Amino acid sequence: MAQSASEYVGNVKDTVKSFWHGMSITLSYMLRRPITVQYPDRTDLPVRDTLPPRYRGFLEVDVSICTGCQACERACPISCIQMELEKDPRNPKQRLVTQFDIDEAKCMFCGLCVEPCPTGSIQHTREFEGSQRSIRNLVFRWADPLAPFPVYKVAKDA
Amino acid sequence: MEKLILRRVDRRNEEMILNFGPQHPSTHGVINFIVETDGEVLRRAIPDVGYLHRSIEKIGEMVGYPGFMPYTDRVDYLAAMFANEGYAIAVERLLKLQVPKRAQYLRAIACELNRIASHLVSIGSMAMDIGAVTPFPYALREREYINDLIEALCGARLTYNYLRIGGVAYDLPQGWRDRCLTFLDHFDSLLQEWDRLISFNEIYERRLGGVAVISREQAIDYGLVGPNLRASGVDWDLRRDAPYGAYADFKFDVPVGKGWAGVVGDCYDRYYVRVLEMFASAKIVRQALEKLPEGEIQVKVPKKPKPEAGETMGRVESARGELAYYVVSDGTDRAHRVRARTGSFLAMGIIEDISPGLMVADLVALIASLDVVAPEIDR
Amino acid sequence: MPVNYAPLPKRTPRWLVGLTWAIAVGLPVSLLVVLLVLLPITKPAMIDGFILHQLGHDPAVWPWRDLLAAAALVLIGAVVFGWGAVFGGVSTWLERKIAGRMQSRIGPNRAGAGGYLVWMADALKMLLKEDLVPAEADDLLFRAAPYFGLVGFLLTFVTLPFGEGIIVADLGVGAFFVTAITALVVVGILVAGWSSNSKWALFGGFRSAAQVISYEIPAGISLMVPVLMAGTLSMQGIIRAQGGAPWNWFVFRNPAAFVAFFIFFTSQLAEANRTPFDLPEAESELVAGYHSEYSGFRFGLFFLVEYGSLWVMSALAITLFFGGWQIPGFHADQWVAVRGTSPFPPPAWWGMQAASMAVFAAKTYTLVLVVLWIRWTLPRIRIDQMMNLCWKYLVPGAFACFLFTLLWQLLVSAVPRVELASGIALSLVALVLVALFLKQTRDNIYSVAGDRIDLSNW
Amino acid sequence: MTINEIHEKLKAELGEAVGPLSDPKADPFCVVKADRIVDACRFLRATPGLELDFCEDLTAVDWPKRNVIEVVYHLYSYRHRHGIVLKVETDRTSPSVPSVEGVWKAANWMEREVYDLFGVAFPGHPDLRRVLLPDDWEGHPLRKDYQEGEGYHGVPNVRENPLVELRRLDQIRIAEQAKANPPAPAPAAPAAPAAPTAKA
Repeated sequence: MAQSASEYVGNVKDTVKSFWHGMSITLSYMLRRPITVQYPDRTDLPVRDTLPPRYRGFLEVDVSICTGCQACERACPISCIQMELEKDPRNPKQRLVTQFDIDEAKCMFCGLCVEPCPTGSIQHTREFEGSQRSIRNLVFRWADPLAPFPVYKVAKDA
Repeated sequence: MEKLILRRVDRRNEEMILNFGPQHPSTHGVINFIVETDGEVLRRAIPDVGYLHRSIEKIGEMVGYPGFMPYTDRVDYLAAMFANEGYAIAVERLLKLQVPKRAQYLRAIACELNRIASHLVSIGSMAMDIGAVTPFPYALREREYINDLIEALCGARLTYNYLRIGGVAYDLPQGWRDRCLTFLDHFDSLLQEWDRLISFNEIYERRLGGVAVISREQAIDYGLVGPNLRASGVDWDLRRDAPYGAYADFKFDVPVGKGWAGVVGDCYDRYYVRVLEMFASAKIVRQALEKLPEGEIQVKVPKKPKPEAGETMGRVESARGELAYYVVSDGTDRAHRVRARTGSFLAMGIIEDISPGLMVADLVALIASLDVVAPEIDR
Repeated sequence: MPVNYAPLPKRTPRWLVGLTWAIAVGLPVSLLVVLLVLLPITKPAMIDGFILHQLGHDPAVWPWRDLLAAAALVLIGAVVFGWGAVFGGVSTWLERKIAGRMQSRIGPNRAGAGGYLVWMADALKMLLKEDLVPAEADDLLFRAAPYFGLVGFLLTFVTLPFGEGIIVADLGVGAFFVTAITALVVVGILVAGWSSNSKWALFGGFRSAAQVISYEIPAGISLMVPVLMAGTLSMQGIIRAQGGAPWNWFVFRNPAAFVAFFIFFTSQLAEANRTPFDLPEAESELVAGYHSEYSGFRFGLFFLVEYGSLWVMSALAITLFFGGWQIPGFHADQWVAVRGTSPFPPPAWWGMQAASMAVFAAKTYTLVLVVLWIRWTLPRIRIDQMMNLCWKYLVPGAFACFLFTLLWQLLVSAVPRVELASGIALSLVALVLVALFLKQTRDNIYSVAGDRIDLSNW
Repeated sequence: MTINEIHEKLKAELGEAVGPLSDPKADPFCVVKADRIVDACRFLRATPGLELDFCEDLTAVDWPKRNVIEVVYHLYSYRHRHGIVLKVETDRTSPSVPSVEGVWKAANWMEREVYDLFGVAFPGHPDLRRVLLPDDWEGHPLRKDYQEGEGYHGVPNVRENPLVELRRLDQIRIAEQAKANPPAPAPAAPAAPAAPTAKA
């Protein structure tokens, strides 16, 4: 396509001007401190501590205040929480939780199980490093089937 | 089993049939193009999608209304907040809920920050596809600041699950407002640097100017939405023309394609509309932070909401255009049908018809300029 | 499951810093010193003198004379190959470090202090990796392709000077020889592209063929401008025609040469497949272009040719336009004086040779840094724009410079002082441009709140 | 122009082929006969006062109880800022709706998706192929009565659920412990914290 002389020279001028600015910006960044941090071992403090409090990492259950209401089990869309409750053979009024497993490999950390918990026993920690030898190790077991923990009863006036 | 797609490719003459994908550095996710090339010039590029199909719409019918919210994040993980809001608006209209003012403002703030982050990834990866590798880390550096802000707000960097039916999950944490304002001050000085670095670069303008032009009628006819539509000259923005949530209270300008580097509706317009849109969103966040009203952030909603039978469509102006959630309820606690109509799906439809005559390098530029994201196409 | 956080290594251990510095300075300098010592001695005249005096035979008659000369040349070839490989390796590390800093990230810093030993690790990895041959690839051509490129790259060192007397063979047609030999590299790329039986590689091969062949023309013509000004094709001759001070360099002595340098530099970028002309191995389009099927040592050879040609390209440009090894303030007659007449050159001469090598290496290295810097700033050009740029901008520009130089030489022969005037004027213009550029860069840094020049953590 | 006026105009044009506007439970819609849908769409797009040039969404809803698959059209006009929702009902056994690809090019891919996930044939569609699923996939997933096969080309899509597995192992260990010391089991020791179990 025929280009007029001014257009020809204009192209050359634009090219030079735009290269000039582009090069000066990249050079200016070379003289500045990089912002990347070298995870995992050369960070000034462990990354886990730099995360904000609301970070949704692995789940953690405080078994002493778990009322065994299975609200979290119902709220989880992928059903990766599994609980098993039984009557305590010694005193029938007390219920025992024999199985409380959370399959963290399937969990998508959406936080829907934390909200309905009446006593807030299930919470997100700021732990996220989940590499394991086998995927079965990612199933966290919060109740020992041989020594089930008693269900917490909220005091009436509390 | 001979693929049906190859039926459309006439193999009489000696053109080369190329598999451009599904694993290819510049297809922005798992998308495959059967490309019929004559030397460098394409005869036709036929998109072959579906590699990332998880049938989220079928899951929507099995999981209850609140349970589906985390799945909406995974439809378009680069702009998850909009998917949340689209679904939330649809279900709230079914349940006839009135979302409190403060919750609507918080939604607007989170969405606009998310739009900036999504556009940053889009223009950064577009510059990298054209060959300039350096702008990509700069874009991601700014996105890191936004990710940290949103992580402090709702706990996740990509799949937020921040919105709930009837409002928002958390309120602004301590000191978040000032952190956000300092980020916005830093961010505003970035436009002139970004322009000088890449937008006005002569090679960049030459590579994108006048390439794969989509005319105004073609854009509407093929159902393009969002920045792709505005770049072709159609002045339509859902936030301003059919305001939902708190957008009626904000004043912002909507950039429309003006043929900055050649023709209206070419790849450069689609790119530069996104750059300007980012800085318009920054203004919206600033206005929203100043006029943030007091009040509670979520309406009381039963654990298993049962909306009465009916259907509705929640429309939201996402980073990739108008995202619409069509929810049909039949009175039970599970949706009868959840349909997510996304902008990228239709953008794929137009590629086959405007790709003849492009070069291989232009096909890369076209895919990058349409800003398609594979999970949003396949859902 | 938390990762145990070893305490942050405050500073890399002393011995590692020492080792890295030893290798970083030692290796290249030792190779250059070997070249410095070896090249003058292995001149045919010196060999005959050596046979006559030390061995007491008559060189013309002695049967082993040619064998000795050949052995010397093989030794030089090995040393030069070593220098090309070491330079190629070091520039891979430098490019990754510069790319990192320009993209505000750290870049390699694990192997050795500042990550310097990463290129040795890469070389070792390339040796250990399996260099597989694709199933339907054309075996013979597939295996032979890297060696075409390697030969093309190494032969250019024959006429590339290193110092005043340090040159393998000062051919009378030096510049012409280099242009001819670099064409071999494109044969290697084409053969690699075709023989790896992959459509992407084929794409890369054809693109490279189109690019390198069409950019040899502007390179050849703009190369003629310094040849016209120097009146000789031999590399040393061109350098001797230029003086040490900047206003004596060809690039400033003739305004057309100033333009010719940029044309020459652009077309050399295209011939070495460097951004913005890296179409043959465009990552975002052709995955890896012509060497996408290569792995292991064969890929290493391609990598060596790509980074080694950085040196060749810059050395050529420095020789032609920037006064090669000329030491400012040291005139030609002083070279003859310091050489003296004795068959074996005096130590002062060796000292001056080392100084000229240092000047040459410094100038070439700055130009290499500019080439690396361009790669991380500019986007890639499209193939039709590349051809358009070559035939519509560079070739006419080169012809214009060529004609202008003819007239300029007539003017200079009439009024000798105009050459000095143009030299001083243009070098001042260049100085002002550089100053403006640095000020602009400084403004970029301080325009962003809270940023300042900070070279820590290299 | 509100949706009722559009509906009136449409009814005036096509007469009995257009059903009544549904009471606005959430979004009103009107049902159109299958054979007249292309004319209705062409009318809605062409007439100057309507110009519904944006085919916002074209999808389907499966109603097994009414043995019907509804194909839903959401149409919108950028110039006049109004829109309407049309529905076409076809029976579930062999659903077929004439393709509106001629009216809006956007419908091309959406109809292919409905064909892919619901099995609704669209005669008149230039290139009716499955868009998301592989070409040799049997069945249409979004139908309510879709039975998921146990894999595709031998690739199973079921992973053994570690929770169920662990519960079975617990039963065995509890049984053993009960056998080992039948009298009252040892008092319940506090629960072991998140100790990854050694898989039996």
